[in-house]
Order: sequence, then C-alpha cells, then structure tokens
Amino acid sequence: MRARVFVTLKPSVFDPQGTTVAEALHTLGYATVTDVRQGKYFELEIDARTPEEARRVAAEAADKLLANPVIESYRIEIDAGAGAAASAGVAR
Amino acid sequence: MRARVFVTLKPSVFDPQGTTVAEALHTLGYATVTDVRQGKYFELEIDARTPEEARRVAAEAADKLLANPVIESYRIEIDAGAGAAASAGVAR
Amino acid sequence: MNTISDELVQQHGLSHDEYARILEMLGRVPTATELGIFSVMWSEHCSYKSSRVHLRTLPTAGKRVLQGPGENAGAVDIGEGLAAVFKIESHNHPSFIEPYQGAATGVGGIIRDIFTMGARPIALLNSLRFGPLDDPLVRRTFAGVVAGIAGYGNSIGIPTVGGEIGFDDSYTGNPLVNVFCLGIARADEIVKGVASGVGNAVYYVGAKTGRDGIHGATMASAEFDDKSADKRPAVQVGDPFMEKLLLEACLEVMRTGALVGIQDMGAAGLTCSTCEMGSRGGAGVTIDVSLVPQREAGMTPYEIMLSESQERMLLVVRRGHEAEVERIFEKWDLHAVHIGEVTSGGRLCVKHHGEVVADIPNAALTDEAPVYRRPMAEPAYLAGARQLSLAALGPPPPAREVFRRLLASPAVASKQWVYRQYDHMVRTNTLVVPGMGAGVVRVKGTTRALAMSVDGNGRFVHLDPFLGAQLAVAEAARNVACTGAQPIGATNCLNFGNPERPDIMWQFARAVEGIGAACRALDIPITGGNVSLYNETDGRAVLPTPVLGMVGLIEDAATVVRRAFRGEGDAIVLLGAGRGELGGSEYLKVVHGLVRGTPPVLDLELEAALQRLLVAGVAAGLIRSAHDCAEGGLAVTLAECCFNTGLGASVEVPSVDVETAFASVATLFGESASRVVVSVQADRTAELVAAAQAGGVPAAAIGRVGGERIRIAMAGQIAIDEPLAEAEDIWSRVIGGYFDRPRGAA
Amino acid sequence: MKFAVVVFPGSNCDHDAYHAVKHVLGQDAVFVWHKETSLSGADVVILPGGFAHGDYLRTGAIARFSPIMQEVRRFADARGPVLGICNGFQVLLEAGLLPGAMLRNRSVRFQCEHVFVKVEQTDTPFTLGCRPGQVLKIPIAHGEGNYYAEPAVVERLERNRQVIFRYTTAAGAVTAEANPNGSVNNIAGLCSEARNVVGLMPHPERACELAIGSADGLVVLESAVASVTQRAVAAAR
Ligand SMILES: Nc1ncnc2c1ncn2[C@@H]1O[C@H](COP(=O)(O)OP(=O)(O)O)[C@@H](O)[C@H]1O
Ligand SMILES: [Mg+2]
Repeated sequence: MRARVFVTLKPSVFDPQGTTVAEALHTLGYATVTDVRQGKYFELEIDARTPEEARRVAAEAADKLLANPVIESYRIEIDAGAGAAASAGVAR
Repeated sequence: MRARVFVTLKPSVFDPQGTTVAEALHTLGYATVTDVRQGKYFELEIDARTPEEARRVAAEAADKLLANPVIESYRIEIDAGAGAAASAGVAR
Repeated sequence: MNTISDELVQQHGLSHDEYARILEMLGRVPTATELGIFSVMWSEHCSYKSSRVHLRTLPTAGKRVLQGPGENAGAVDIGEGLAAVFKIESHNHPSFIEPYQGAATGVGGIIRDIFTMGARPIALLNSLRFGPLDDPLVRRTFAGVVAGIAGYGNSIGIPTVGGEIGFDDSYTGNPLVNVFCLGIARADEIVKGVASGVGNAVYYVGAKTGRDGIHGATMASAEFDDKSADKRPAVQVGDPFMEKLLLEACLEVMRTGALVGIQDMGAAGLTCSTCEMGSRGGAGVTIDVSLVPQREAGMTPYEIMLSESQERMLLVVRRGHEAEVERIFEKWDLHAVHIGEVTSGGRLCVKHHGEVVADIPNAALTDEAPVYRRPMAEPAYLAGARQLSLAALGPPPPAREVFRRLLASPAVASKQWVYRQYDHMVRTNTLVVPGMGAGVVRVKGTTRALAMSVDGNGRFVHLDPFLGAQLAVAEAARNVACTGAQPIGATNCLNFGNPERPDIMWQFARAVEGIGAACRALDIPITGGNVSLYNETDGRAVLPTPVLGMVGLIEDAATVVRRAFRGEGDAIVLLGAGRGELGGSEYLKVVHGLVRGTPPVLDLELEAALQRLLVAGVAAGLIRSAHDCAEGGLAVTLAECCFNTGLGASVEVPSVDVETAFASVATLFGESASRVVVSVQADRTAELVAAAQAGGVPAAAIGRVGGERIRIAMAGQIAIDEPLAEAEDIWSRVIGGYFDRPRGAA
Repeated sequence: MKFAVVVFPGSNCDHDAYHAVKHVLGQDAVFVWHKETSLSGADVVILPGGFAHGDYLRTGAIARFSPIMQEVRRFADARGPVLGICNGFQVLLEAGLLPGAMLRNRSVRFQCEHVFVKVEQTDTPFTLGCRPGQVLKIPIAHGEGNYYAEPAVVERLERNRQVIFRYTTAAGAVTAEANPNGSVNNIAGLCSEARNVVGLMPHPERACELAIGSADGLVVLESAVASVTQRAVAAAR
C-alpha cells in the first residue's frame, strides 16, 4: 500500500525556499502567483493489510522522522491500491 | 486559488534521499516500509478566475521552474477554494 | 546463433571496420553483451583512440614522478615520505543535460580516482566555461553547475580551494566543467588498479547498479544534435553521502594490507573496471553479474555491465582476507559483495546466473583497442583571425572607461558569488583561499604546503593552438609560483570539438605539442589527464580549451604569499616587461567584441627565470605579495592586488611602443605573458630588483601601496585614477548581479 | 583532559575538531563512532560539523537516533560540557537537547565565509574564557543555519540568557547586514537551560590558527579546558 506524506512548514514559519521560488516566478512574468510555500513529499510503500494500518505506520514515521514538529506539520493520504481513489487526508 | 504541485523523481532515477530515509526507518524498526521516494511539494496561491486558469499557470511554473524535466515529473491538484474538494490531479 | 545487424552496430557507435575487427578478435559474432562492452571500451572517451598518438609525446618523467599516466591518477613525491596524487576530469556533456547532477557526479568521479590510489583527497578545484550570462538558459546552467559542485564537495568534506571561469558564445550549448582533485598518500603505500593473484576474490561495493548512465560513455563521444534528446535518460544522480562512506571505508581497508587492487566504476562502469584491472595485472577476471546488487528488477547483463551508476568500487582482495574486508565495510554500513575471481589467461569473463554471456581477451578492450592517426589540416579561419589592425578599430575609448568595463566583465569580475558556495576551509588546511591566487593547502604533519591552479585560455588557443597551450602551462605554473611554490607536476584536460574534423584534430595536435614543449622547458612532468572531444553543438565547436592543472610545492608553509597587497608604503615592483600585446585579449573581446590577432609571445627561458625568482623571493621573505598579469592586463592586476585589502596603489608605468592612439590601452590592458606584480618592503626594493636582474628578469619599481585610490600614470600623465571603493564595488557585484535581486527591490 | 569527538556517518569536520584539540590545544582527543555506547570517559563532548547521513531529509534528523546519542544525553544531564558545531548544533536541535530548528539560509545557498560573532554570555563552559561582549572572527560554512524558534521560545531564550553567540559587525553591532543567514535575533549559538550544552553554527575549530585565517575560535576550546578544571577543583573541595 502506498502512503503519501506531505510535510509543510507551519504557516507562521518563514519559508526561504518558497519565497525564492515566488520571486523567480515573478521575474518570469507570473505576477498572479501571489505566494509559494515549499514542502516535502514522500511516497512510502508499506506492507500493510489495511489502509488504517498503513496510515498508522506512516503517521509514526512522520512523527518520529519525516517531520520536525518545531517547524513542520504533515498530512497523510493512503492509496489503497493501484487505481483506487485516495482516501481523505488527515492533517495534523 | 491554490495549486498543489507534487514533484517526484522519475521512477528510473536514483533517489539517494529516499533510500537513506528508508534505511533510517528500518533502523527504527519499521520493517514494513519497503520503499521510500522523496519529492518536493509546492503550494501556489494563484490569482485566477477559473481552476483551469490556475492549472495552466501552475503547469507553466512547473515546466519552467519547479520541476526539472530531465529527471523529475510532476502532478498538479487545484483547490478551487478553502474547504472545496481537490479537483482530480492530472499527471504528466 | 545470434546475429548483429548493421544498424545495431551503428547504434553502438562502432564503425564498419571496427566491427570487422571485433569479429576477427573474437573469431565469432559477439553476443549483445559483448557488443555493448566493445562499444563502450572502444568509444573515444574510454579508448582515447583519436588522441592517444598525440598524448604519447607529452613529457611524463621526472625525478619526483611516482606514478605517470595510465593509473587512476598521477602521483609526485613531495618529500617526507609523502606523495601528492592528483588528476583532472571533465564532465561537460552531463553538465549540459543536467547541470546540478552533471557537475556533482563529475566531482564524485574525480574524488574516487584519487582515493582509489590510497590518497586522502584534500583539495578540489574547478575550471568552468559557459556562454554569456545574459542568456537565461546559461544562467540556469551556471547556477546549477556551481550548486552541483558545492553540493557534492561540501557534503563530502573536501575543500574547493580554487578554480577559474571563462565565458564565450561557443560554450553556450556545451559548457565545460573540469574538476581537479588532489590527495595525499604515503609514497610507499600507493594503491593501484590491478587484478592479480589467481583465485583472489573480486568484490563489488557501494551503491546499487541501476539503469542510469547506460551509454554515458558513448554519449560523451558523440556530438550533440537534436537527436541527443533520445539518449537522455542517461542522467546519473550523485550520492555524496554514499561516497563519503566509501572514501572512509576504502582508506581503512587499504591500511589492512588485504587489498591487491581497487578501481572505481566511472565511465563504462563495471566493464571498464574489470578489464582494465585485469589488463594491468596481466590476469583475467570472471564475474557473475547476477550477484551485483541491483536497484531495478529485470536488469540484463548488458545493462549491468554498461551502467554508470555512481559511487561504486571494484576491489581485488587477497585470499583469506575476505572477512576482514567485509567487516570494515559493514562498519560503514556498506555491504561488500563477492562477485567473482581473478583468473589466469587474461580474459574478461562475464556470467549471468552461471551462464557465460561475455568472454573477451582484456587486451582487445584495452591495449589493442583501435588507435587512429586522424587527418589534420590547419583551420581555414586562422589566417584571417590572426590579422589584427588596431587602426581599423577607430580610436579606443578612454582608459578609465575601459578599466571600468573590464572590471565589470564576468571573466575578470570577482568570483566570490561562486566560491562562497564552496566550503573552502573544511579540513583546516587552506592557507590561500579562493580569490587570493592559486589555492594553497598545508600538509599537516610536515612544514610543507601545496599550491594548485587550473588555467586555460580558449581564445589564445583558438588563435594559435601551439602558443596558446604553452601560455596555459606558463600561466598555471606562474600562478603557483606566485605563492612561492615550485611547480612539480601537472595534469591536463583537453576540451576540443569533433576529432573527425581535420581542423579540430590539427588544433588538438598542435595544442598537445605546445603543452609538451612548455612542460619540457619548465621541467614539469605531466602525470595524467583527460580528453574530452566532441564538444560541439550543431556542428559548431567550442573554443579549443586545454586546461592545465598545476601542482607546486612550498617547503615552508609559513612563507606563503597571496595576491593581496600587505601594507601601506610597500613598493610595487613589476617583474617582466609589457609589449602591449592585445591579440586575443579581454580588452578586444569586451570593448570591440573581437577574438583576433596573435596571442602574446612567450619566452620560456624568461618564464622559467621569472618563476625561479618568485620561488626564491617568497622563500626569502623578500616578496610580500605576488599576482600575475592575465585577463585585463596590468591595470586589472593592480586593482586585484588592492581588492579585499582596503589599500590603494599609485604607480607610474613605462608606456609601450605601439601605434600612438593605442599606446595607453595597450600598456594598461595588453596581456603580455611572464609578468607579475609584486610588493616588497620599500627599503628592500633594490635588493629585489638586483636579484631580478641577476636572474635575467626585467624588473621595475613602479610605485607604492597606499591611499584610497587606484592611480596609474603613464609618461607623466594620469591614465586611471579611481576611488578604490568604487572600483571594488563594480568588480564585486557583477556575477551576483545576474542572480540576486537588488536589495530593497519589491 | 579528554575530548570525545563523535563521528556520525557523514561527519566531515571531525578531523578538524580533533586537530584543534589535540595538536593546537595539546589536549587528549578520541573519535567516538556513532554506533558506540560509551563516551570513553571523556570530559568534554564535541558533536562536529558535516553532513550526518548526508543531511538527507533534514539536517541532523537521522543522526539523533544514533546509539551514542543516548550517552550524549546522559552526559549532558550530568552537566558534562557538550559542544555542537554546525551540523553538531543541528543534531542537538533535532535531539531536543537545545530548542528550536534550522531553516534554509535566507539566500537559499550554502555560504562559506568568515563572520563576526559576539560572545553574549560568559557563564558557559565554552565561553568562560571570553571577555563579555568579545567579538570573534570565525568562519561559517552551512546551507541551513537560519535559526528559528517560536516567538515565545525566543523570548524565553533571551530572558534566560541562553543566547550565547550573535552575528554582529566587526564592532559588535547587531545589524541585519551582519546576519548571514536570517537567524532570528541574529542568533548564532545557544546554550541549554543548565548552560552546559552549547550549539553554534560558526566553526571555532576552524579558527584556531592564524595561518588559516583566524585564531579567535581557540578561546572556545580553551574555555572548555578551564571549565573542566574548575569543576574538578570544585568537586575535590
Ligand atoms: N570556479 C571557481 N571556483 C573556485 N574559485 C574560483 C573559481 N573561479 C575563480 N576562482 C578564484 O578566484 C580567483 C581569481 O580567478 P582568476 O581571475 O582566474 O585568477 P587568475 O587571474 O589569478 O588566474 C582565484 O583565486 C580563483 O581561485
Ligand atoms: Mg586565470
């Protein structure tokens, strides 16, 4: 099963990379892009029987390793199988 | 409108970061995580009237800047408004 | 029975005749795996088939040479039982396709070449060429290459202590990325890339093998055209963390005495390392590729043998020492895998799950690979390009304006934006940091230091390959001599166009002759190098660009000098004499948009005398700073000696004897060779001038250090009189200005 | 006196710290591999700079799980002096031994250059030999040294005098221009509440000899020696 983990900087944290991307987009003429935030994206292949189990493993991985709670928050989506619709994400 | 852009390494491209994260998860006891791929995640706030317009801007930004077409591919999802369901992603 | 179509042969970059030779050597039709193996080993990149006859003419012997060309890197004796191991490599084509990864993996590759020899890498330099920075695509390439070099070198913890960057239209679609690395080994513990001792184990260690870079070696040997896009999945991604582990683990394994030989898997991967190690050791190697750790499922023997995945090493381990070696790699979280044995008979035998898929005499892939003496012809452009009529240019702009424009030329301007991204201090050996002249690192545990410089000037070589290449040797050697170092060895990277074109081949051959002649005259052996051909885009070649990597030895590290002036009131002495030569100069390029004329003449005897004077003068504490005159001539050199010091200068220089209208710019901005601006304590000026004269080097006290302006007078008249702060401001902002938003802008 | 230099896979300033301690300062130094579970009886622990685990994921994120970190924590809890330099500082942050986190430099690029830092407090084992307000010229070499903590945390750090080093001009002025990476309040280094754990982004171990550009960093290591001596004297009483 595949878990997709999105890690983003908390809204209150300044994002130098996102800011740089936004500036570059403005230089390229994309004035309508008013803000950019950059985060990380992980795809975890998990040997789990149920989506719930996969989610639990992914959440533990995110808590312990993938995200730093001081500056980041994360969101998880589970792809139960190829072609299956993504189950609704849970943010924290 | 918010565009979410996921940039991932093409499947054949080596991902040392993902590999290192996977190894760390194994060391931490998560043996069921069989593979990890790490990518980038961008949230773009776009001043657009329609989701189509937002998608077009996001795709151009991805083509020109956010993704490196030689080794990466990307996927875009549009959040038409706060709380609105994500429109289906289009990969390329 | 398999058959091989003409088309398949062609796709492998093999000519009809070459294929016929393969049939003859094998006595049968090759298997697909064998065809792939031949194609990479016989590619220009691996076989040096066009360049070999010329490279053989280079001087490679010398009393300090411990290892000349032929191994993974050269080595020279630096005393106290130590050796400097160094080499330069190009990663031009990959860096165009993917600037960050291309440059990063270039750094990774050259580092492996150095530690493979048992040396701990302690310094990196790079020589880069790009199109003009006004082009946004060039900027992207430039930024990517610099970030890639930084990303890899910083992470692995080897300081980048110097380099050079040049710009010309011809590099727009084909940048040059040459990386130099130097390491230190005990002279009696240099490790070689040999496989010997029948029955010894062949180990594979490092990253898993993926499908990346397949055909990388053949790609580097083919001109770019629109179809090169088809070959593009060949991008390799570097893993500096893996390489750091490999570096430490390999150096540890080498200390055990368990190792017979080791080689990294660079271009042509497993293929090249197995047959070259076997060939050097006069032995055979048998491996089973099914044992090779693989990143992707279903890889064929062909793919495994040709993969150019990075960060992989091949080791031959003495029988009975396998467990010891495995244990050390385990400590570093690496798994050494036993994939084969050394055999007798000198053949490379590749098995897949026990079944033979390739069986080729090593010699067919190495010593007996094709060698061509390609036709050569003087290029048609030369006669015209060498004509330079200053009168036809109209009156030159005022000296002050030229001065400012040259300081703002990216080739001259400060490269701080670049080297600030490089960790140039890690390992705490860097005595001279980038921006202060040749890079100098001390050798801990001794009193010694090593100076290093990489130099080349494509314009000069374009206008006269023989002389231009000599000038590159002279400049590189002079740069290290300016720190007080005696040049003791050099490596070179030869970046040229398509060797199948007689005019390119002629440039190449003449340039190699020039390098040889200059190295003989200066008594500097060439211990290795690299050739990068087919640097062309749509049939247009880059400027012919041989890059010299020079290594110099300083006996007493405490005496090292830099280019910057040291103190108010010091006397400024010009060593050497200007002839007002503007051919191929930065002045002509920047002000008139021309690459024309003949390069500066070079008197190698004078050059040698100048360098002897520098080395002795620095060692004696007489010379307090030294900087050679290169792009932009004397005026720019003087300015650079002032920058980063807060000290101005005031000089009066003798005017050169050229057409009157150009006397001023030729004096100030001409690029005559063998000139160095030094500073000396005022009361020791006469001592220096006398020493110079005794050594046969022209020397003139031209002024003094101090004040807040850069003031240059000629024939009693002020030619340039600029506030130091303004000049420095222009010079320091150019490169960053192309990338950073001006502060305060919305 | 013995310094332990912890070596993580990917550490690359381990030799620099070792050299500074052993050959410049003349004290005993040992490397301690991250998989070990003992600090070999060291009096001072240094977590050196580099790219532990490649800095993949986040700087210091994986290193904090190394077996030796339990020992480092125990040592710190017992008031032993711990110095985290650059990547070592990042490991201390990830491990929670110091508060806050690192963001990418404001420039979004790696920066290697000499900077000036002011010593804000001298009551830590690594600054007790400094003059209050002393300005040190020390190099930085990092891509992620943009220190961040929530405003309340920063306020607490300031109130508790836990900010030990600040980026300043050569004259000691705290200005935006003197801040190389965007760190909040120009923070270059911190100490723990108990003051024995210090982390900083600049590299004092690279500034221990004039030949390589500056000897201003030596006082940081010398302070550690003095501090251990003082502790020993106090314990003997
Ligand atoms: N790509 C680079 N990487 C590191 N240092 C560089 C690079 N390019 C230039 N430098 C440094 O900037 C300084 C000036 O370079 P250059 O103008 O080529 O010097 P010179 O004229 O003395 O050969 C040198 O100290 C050099 O080491
Ligand atoms: Mg130069």
